[in-house]
Amino acid sequence: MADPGPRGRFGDHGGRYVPEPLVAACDEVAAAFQEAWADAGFRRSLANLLALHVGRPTPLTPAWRLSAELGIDLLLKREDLAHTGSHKINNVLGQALLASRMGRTRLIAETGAGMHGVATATAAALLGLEATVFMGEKDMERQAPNVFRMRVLGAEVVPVRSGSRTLKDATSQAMRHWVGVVDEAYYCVGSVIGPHPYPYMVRELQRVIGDEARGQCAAELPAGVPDFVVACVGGGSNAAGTFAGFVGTPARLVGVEAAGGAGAARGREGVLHGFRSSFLQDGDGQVTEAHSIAPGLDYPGVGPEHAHLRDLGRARYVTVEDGEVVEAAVRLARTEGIVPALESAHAVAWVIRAAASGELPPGASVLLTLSGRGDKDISTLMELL
Amino acid sequence: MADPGPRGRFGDHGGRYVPEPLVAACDEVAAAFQEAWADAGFRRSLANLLALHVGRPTPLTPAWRLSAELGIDLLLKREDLAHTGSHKINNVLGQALLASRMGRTRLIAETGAGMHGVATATAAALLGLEATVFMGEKDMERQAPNVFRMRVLGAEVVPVRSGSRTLKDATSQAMRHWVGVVDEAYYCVGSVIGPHPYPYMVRELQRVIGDEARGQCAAELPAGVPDFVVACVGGGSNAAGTFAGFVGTPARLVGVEAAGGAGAARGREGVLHGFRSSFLQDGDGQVTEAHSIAPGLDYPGVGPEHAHLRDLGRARYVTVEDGEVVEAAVRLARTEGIVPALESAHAVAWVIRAAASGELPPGASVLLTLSGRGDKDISTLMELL
Amino acid sequence: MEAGFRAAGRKLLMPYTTGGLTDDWVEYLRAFVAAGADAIEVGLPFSDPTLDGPTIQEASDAALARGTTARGILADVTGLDFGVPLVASTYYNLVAHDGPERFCAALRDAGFAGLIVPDLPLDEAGELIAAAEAAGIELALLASVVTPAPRLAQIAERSRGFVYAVSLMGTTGERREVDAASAALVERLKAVTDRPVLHGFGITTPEHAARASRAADGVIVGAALVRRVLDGAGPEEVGGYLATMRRAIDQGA
Amino acid sequence: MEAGFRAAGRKLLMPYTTGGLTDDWVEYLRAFVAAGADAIEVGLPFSDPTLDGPTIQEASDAALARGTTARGILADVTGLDFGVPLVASTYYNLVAHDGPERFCAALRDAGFAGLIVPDLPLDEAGELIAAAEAAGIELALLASVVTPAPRLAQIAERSRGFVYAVSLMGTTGERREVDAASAALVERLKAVTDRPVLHGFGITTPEHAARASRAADGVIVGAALVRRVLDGAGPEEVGGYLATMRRAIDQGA
Ligand SMILES: Cc1ncc(COP(=O)(O)O)c(C=O)c1O
Ligand SMILES: Cc1ncc(COP(=O)(O)O)c(C=O)c1O
Repeated sequence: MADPGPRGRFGDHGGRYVPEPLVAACDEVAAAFQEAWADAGFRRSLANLLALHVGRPTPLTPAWRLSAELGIDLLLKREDLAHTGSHKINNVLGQALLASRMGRTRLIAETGAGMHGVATATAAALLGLEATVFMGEKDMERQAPNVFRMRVLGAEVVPVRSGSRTLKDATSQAMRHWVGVVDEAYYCVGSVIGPHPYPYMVRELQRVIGDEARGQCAAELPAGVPDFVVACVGGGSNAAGTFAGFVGTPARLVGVEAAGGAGAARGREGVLHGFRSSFLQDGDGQVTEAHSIAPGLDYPGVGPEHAHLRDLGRARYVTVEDGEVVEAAVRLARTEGIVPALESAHAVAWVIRAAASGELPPGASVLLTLSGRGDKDISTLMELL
Repeated sequence: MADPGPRGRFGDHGGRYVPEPLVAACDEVAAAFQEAWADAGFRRSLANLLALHVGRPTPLTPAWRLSAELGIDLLLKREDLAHTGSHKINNVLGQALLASRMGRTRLIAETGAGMHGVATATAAALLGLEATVFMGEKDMERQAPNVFRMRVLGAEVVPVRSGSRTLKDATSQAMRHWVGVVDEAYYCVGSVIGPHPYPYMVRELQRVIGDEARGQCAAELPAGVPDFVVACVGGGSNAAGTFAGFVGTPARLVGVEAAGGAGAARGREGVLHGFRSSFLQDGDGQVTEAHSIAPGLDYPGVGPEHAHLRDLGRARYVTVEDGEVVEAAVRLARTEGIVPALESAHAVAWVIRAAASGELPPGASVLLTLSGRGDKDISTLMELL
Repeated sequence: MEAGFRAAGRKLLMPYTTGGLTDDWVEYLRAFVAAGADAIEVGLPFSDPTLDGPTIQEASDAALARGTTARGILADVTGLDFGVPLVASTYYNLVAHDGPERFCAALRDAGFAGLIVPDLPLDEAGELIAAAEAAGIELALLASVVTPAPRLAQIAERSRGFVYAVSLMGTTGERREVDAASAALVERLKAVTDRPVLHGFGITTPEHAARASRAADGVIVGAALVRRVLDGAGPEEVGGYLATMRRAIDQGA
Repeated sequence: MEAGFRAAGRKLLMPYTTGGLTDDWVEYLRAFVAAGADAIEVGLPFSDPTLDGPTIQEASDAALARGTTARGILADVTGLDFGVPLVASTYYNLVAHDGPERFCAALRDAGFAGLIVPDLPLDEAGELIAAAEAAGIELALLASVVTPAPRLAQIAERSRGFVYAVSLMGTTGERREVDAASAALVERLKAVTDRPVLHGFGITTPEHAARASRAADGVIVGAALVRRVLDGAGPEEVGGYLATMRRAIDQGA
């Protein structure tokens, strides 16, 4: 997965479609990141935080019982064990360090499931920054515990009442807010979306998942590389970080989207939130609302690099339905003692289906990134059980 | 910390005060554990699970900002990052492996905060066992998310309506239940309490905390060993596991109890739940109800080895009040980005107080075991903020 | 007590009630005697009765909620003569609270003959065995269906008054049937001791009592009586029920 | 349009409304003309108006909820002559949806003279600039108070019709005051271009309009008008308010 160049292009996708008042801010972030990422000291600080604070490396757990049931060899990359409970912290700590380096005193973030918001609140606390998190009102209801967590951590959570009252609108609102405070605040985007350099930067900050997993697979698997690499895709950051470790191998890459939020699998070319990519739209070019039981996948688009990998045929993007996802979450809980985030359960659901259909041949080795833990989704699960 | 011998005695404490129908079962557990613990294969299986499934070793996180505020050098042993969110899983995986080895098909457990119950449900799922968890009705209300988690994991959660409807009564009920099902079920005790061999076995299974921390301190601290080692004490398993790594060093050991559940600091000699130790009692020898904002510390007694360490003067047991605990939890969240379990926040509260009073001299190095994460306590915290 | 049991010439019936459960709890003891009890077990309620089922738990809680104390129960019976021995039963914490010597002396002074401590297995009982002996209190030990042979012999050997055969794997309380394993336990005990063996736990109906006392030297009846007390039955009514058990035992034996 | 602006001989006033906001939305355009507008900005509502504040968000949502489409708006004005140029404004997704060529051709066919796309910065604008030029649509680019000097010159250079000076760091919407930085921006622009510079964002009162159009060649007024439409004011009332702005500008300038 390559450097998208100064204009942030992944093939036709990406770019920087922001109002003029934000161009300078994006330029500044891009320059600062480029400099930081080339600075061994910065990388060392980040690696240190990831090891000492987040608990990296996260383990690669063989899913023994589920593997036996499915007739495959399933390995779970355990981002659910990362501090705050999802992969989001990998990205956020990097951006928060960058924000500090840039002299910013406040982080702005949008959040859907609340995991990015919690991670942002956490990083802000740790580095002595303020945090303002925009969250759709509907998501605030669905993920109330995460709202509380952010507040306990000292962050301000701003309810977004416009549109679908979910992640899409929270993102719009965060961008609007950023315009007014660019001097003091840093916009900490939560996935591989947004204007350049965000999709690139967030993928680079998440590639720790794939790089670790690559090494762990080399030690664990006879072939050294899994046959399939699977991750759920909302904006696509955990998938991008995972894929980054395997794009140069023969592993087949599969991104699993929510059927109701399948930007890559069912979207059309469009521009939103600062980038060109694949979005769910109606016949008039209005972006439609996504619908998923997993708030973190409730986004109508997909990161530009995923649209590009799809176009290239290097990765496939598939969809699963809410019902399968709930079943998969419970099945993983009851076979492996791991309650996954509903987002992550999308990847599990596809693996279960593909093993049953033979799409995953018997004995296939599958690396699945378990992007987060299901604590936040417990009440949703219980309502449905 | 020594082997308590075949009668399970830590000085005057410990022993095995169980009804005759349970004696054989306890003997069997003791023999099986002795044999397993001497078996390198068993230890390897457990170490493997702890590494691959739980994410051990857990990091030792320097609490930079709080240390600076307090003028000490505070290091956090991050059991909150262990799978399921607390140290309880270390013990449970060991006992669940033992139960499998003994041919048992079901785990019984008592739980207060729900963390031990969740860990038990998790281990049961992972090893293909059933799980029945007894939980006080009051605790089920206070820790509803953990009740849901256990159920999603496939465990049966049995509400206990007797007495104080908290951990003490859940423990009594689990023992009663065990009598009827000793042949098929294994009683998975959640702390260093209960009849021999449980206090010894659970300490051995939790010493991984102290052993890891010892090595990490050796690498991290100029003196190699911290001046103080601090942990919260309910039954005392995270403290016992931590202390086990440092009892042979000059480090001062401090166990922090809830003011309303201070078995070690304020108890009197007594016998309950199969062991002799220090319990809260009234003038007639009735065991009184503990009261703590942290359900996991809401227990009127303390593990026998702690009573012994107290008698020897090797460890000190101190108490903190609910109000300090909540403040400490929020302070840790806002300085380090870590929302601790309210149980663990007891240890933090004492460190804050002792640093202010000079009991912890300026510059003192302090190892604090952060036994669990605060997700389960978020609604309690929010009500109080 | 043991000598009296051996000389009784009939199967033994030992009813139980929780001390201090009602204001008139002593009247129940009198009714038990009138119904043909050979001894009476008096529970000293404890906050955490870990070997008791819901009925006796409820009784313990109710008694404690009324302000009952062990001291008070002893005072209530001090100087009374029921014509049959009284056996105290409680959990070890109450014994440890006073210390075994003081505890046993107080029992003796109140007129108790025996003691049962269900959470005190043989291995931990040394101190209390000595103290009871010194005070002239007969400490009955418990044997269970899973107790292995050599240990069973030791229990019978060190028990005083009788051996308490815990007839089932479970807590006190009413049951539908008498556990089949219980007869085997009684037989195993009888094979190693000539001390009286009383069958306890789960005796709910006169039929149970009759059946259990075929092999054993008698039965202990607890929850079936306490349930009635909790439901509001007076001494006469509860005594009446116990009398039906007495008759069934005497006929069935 | 640019030629007309240069020849106007007075400070320019460009009112905005959201197309399809009401059944009679075209009447508002007529009222704007009557009140002295020099051009009219017509918003093609988009689902995610990321540079708009609450007022224009609400108008966009309301228009879309009524079933308004870009196509419909164009149809509504096709063949009408307002006597002043119409400038479409929308987000880039609607342009990309049709493709720049088709989109610009459709605008032209409906009688539009100009276009504003707030989320299309200079760097991404190449394709649309070419398409607009080919269709004869004047694409006005936005400049902001934080745009550095060389880039400001490029924007002015490649803009057509006028340069849209985004006067404040924030979204569209009513404000208490005219941002001080805006005058500096206009001056910087005037120093590098002779293209008309219109001051947009935050013009809420006639005083604002007068003040802003001292330095600039005119003002764009949006939320202050749309707020009134949303509150139920008819074309005449809203036109009346715009007329007070016209007067203030003409007097104050
Ligand atoms: C646990 C978890 N997984 C996945 C996602 C989706 O994000 P992404 O596609 O960027 O990995 C989220 C977003 O909130 C999440 O919380
Ligand atoms: C997070 C946490 N810490 C501490 C405890 C107390 O247990 P122990 O004293 O055995 O460590 C509990 C018990 O539930 C707990 O959940």
